[in-house]
Amino acid sequence: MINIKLTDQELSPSECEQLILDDQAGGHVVFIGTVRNHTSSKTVKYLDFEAYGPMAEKEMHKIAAAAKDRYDILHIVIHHRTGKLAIGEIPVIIAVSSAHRKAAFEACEFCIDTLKETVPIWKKEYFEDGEVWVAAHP
Amino acid sequence: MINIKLTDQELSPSECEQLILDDQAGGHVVFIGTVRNHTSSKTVKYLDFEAYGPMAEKEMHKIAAAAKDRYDILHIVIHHRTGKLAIGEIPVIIAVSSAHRKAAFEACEFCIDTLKETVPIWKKEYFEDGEVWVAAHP
Amino acid sequence: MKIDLLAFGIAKDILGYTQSSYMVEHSISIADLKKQLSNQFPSFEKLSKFDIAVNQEYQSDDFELSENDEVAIIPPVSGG
Amino acid sequence: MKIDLLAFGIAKDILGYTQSSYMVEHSISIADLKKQLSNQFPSFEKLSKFDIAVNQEYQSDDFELSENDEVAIIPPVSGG
Repeated sequence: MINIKLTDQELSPSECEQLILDDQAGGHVVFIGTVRNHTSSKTVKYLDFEAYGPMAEKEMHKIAAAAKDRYDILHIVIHHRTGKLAIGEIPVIIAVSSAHRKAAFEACEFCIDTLKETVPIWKKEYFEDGEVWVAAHP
Repeated sequence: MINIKLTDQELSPSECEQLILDDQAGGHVVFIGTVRNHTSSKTVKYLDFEAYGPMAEKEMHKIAAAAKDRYDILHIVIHHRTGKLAIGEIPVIIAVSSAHRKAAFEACEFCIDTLKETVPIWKKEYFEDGEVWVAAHP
Repeated sequence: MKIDLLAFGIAKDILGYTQSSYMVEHSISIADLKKQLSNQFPSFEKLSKFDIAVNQEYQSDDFELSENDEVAIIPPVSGG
Repeated sequence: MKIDLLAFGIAKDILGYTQSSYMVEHSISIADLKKQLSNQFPSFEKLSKFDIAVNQEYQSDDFELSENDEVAIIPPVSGG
């Protein structure tokens, strides 16, 4: 099962964990990304995530499908949030279940690594003294 | 922070996730083990986990300390349950937070791999027609 | 011919809009569109890179655009 | 001398008890204790392996036991 969600509502780790449950699964690996309070030495006040919605959902689906092709996994959930997020809030959750745990670890890491390279979502960091689109400039 | 628990009560992924939260963390990786409904071709009815309690807690603590030495992580939680567990129930949760996600993935996998090798806990599988101590015989 | 140009992240700030009709020559390649945009808006050259998606799929430099394509400027992504 | 012998998992089934006083010669090594147990209970030889923990720490074959040590028989673990 593949479950993809792009939403401006709060993400729920419990919801993602429920979605991947399977009596045949022995391993469940969950990655929860949270907003850190600093980038290099600057203090971050909050972040704003913008997405090219329809394409972002397609790319998230492609990543999940690629993971199911490459690894022996049962279910995979990729949820990403958009909009303004405070420190500690969750922009992304990836949850994977498999019969044997190694595949779930590998697939989960593959998904978050690939998501950060290909999914058209952009994050702007707001500091006390300004703001910046992350990764835009060399 | 290291948090170790060996208990005969239900384990809670949410509790473990709360324990590793940190404003400096960007990556949280959670491994949730569940009881599978089959081993090779046999149908499992339920499992019973027995632990050498004081030593199991010491070994779990050693694993967490070794993970903190080897990987750049912030917090680590290892909870293990004992007693009778039904299919789908959770015998083990490992949760790790880190500033950068790769360390959390590596540490989490290191912990579950090592736990299965060194922590004195034993599982008996109950089938329709008998029972067996897992891994006892070649 | 007319394409539907979308801009996100810093590209939206550079262009000053999110979505607009944009006139290009017939069957223009993505390489040429990128050149045209960089000439018109030199800020694009200061980015780490930028990609182009056509009808919500990444396309490479030799891909040729068609009338009414949905063409999105994709600056370096930073989701997750 | 007397040691406190603990048995878990299948070792408990083989010995028929979880905890008992057990007499061994003075300063016996773990290697010799394992031999003695295997002679007395041949089922131990059928296991994949078994380790010995002394006072809740794994110890190797050349470790020598002392009076009143807590000595646990650790058959192949299968937690997680």
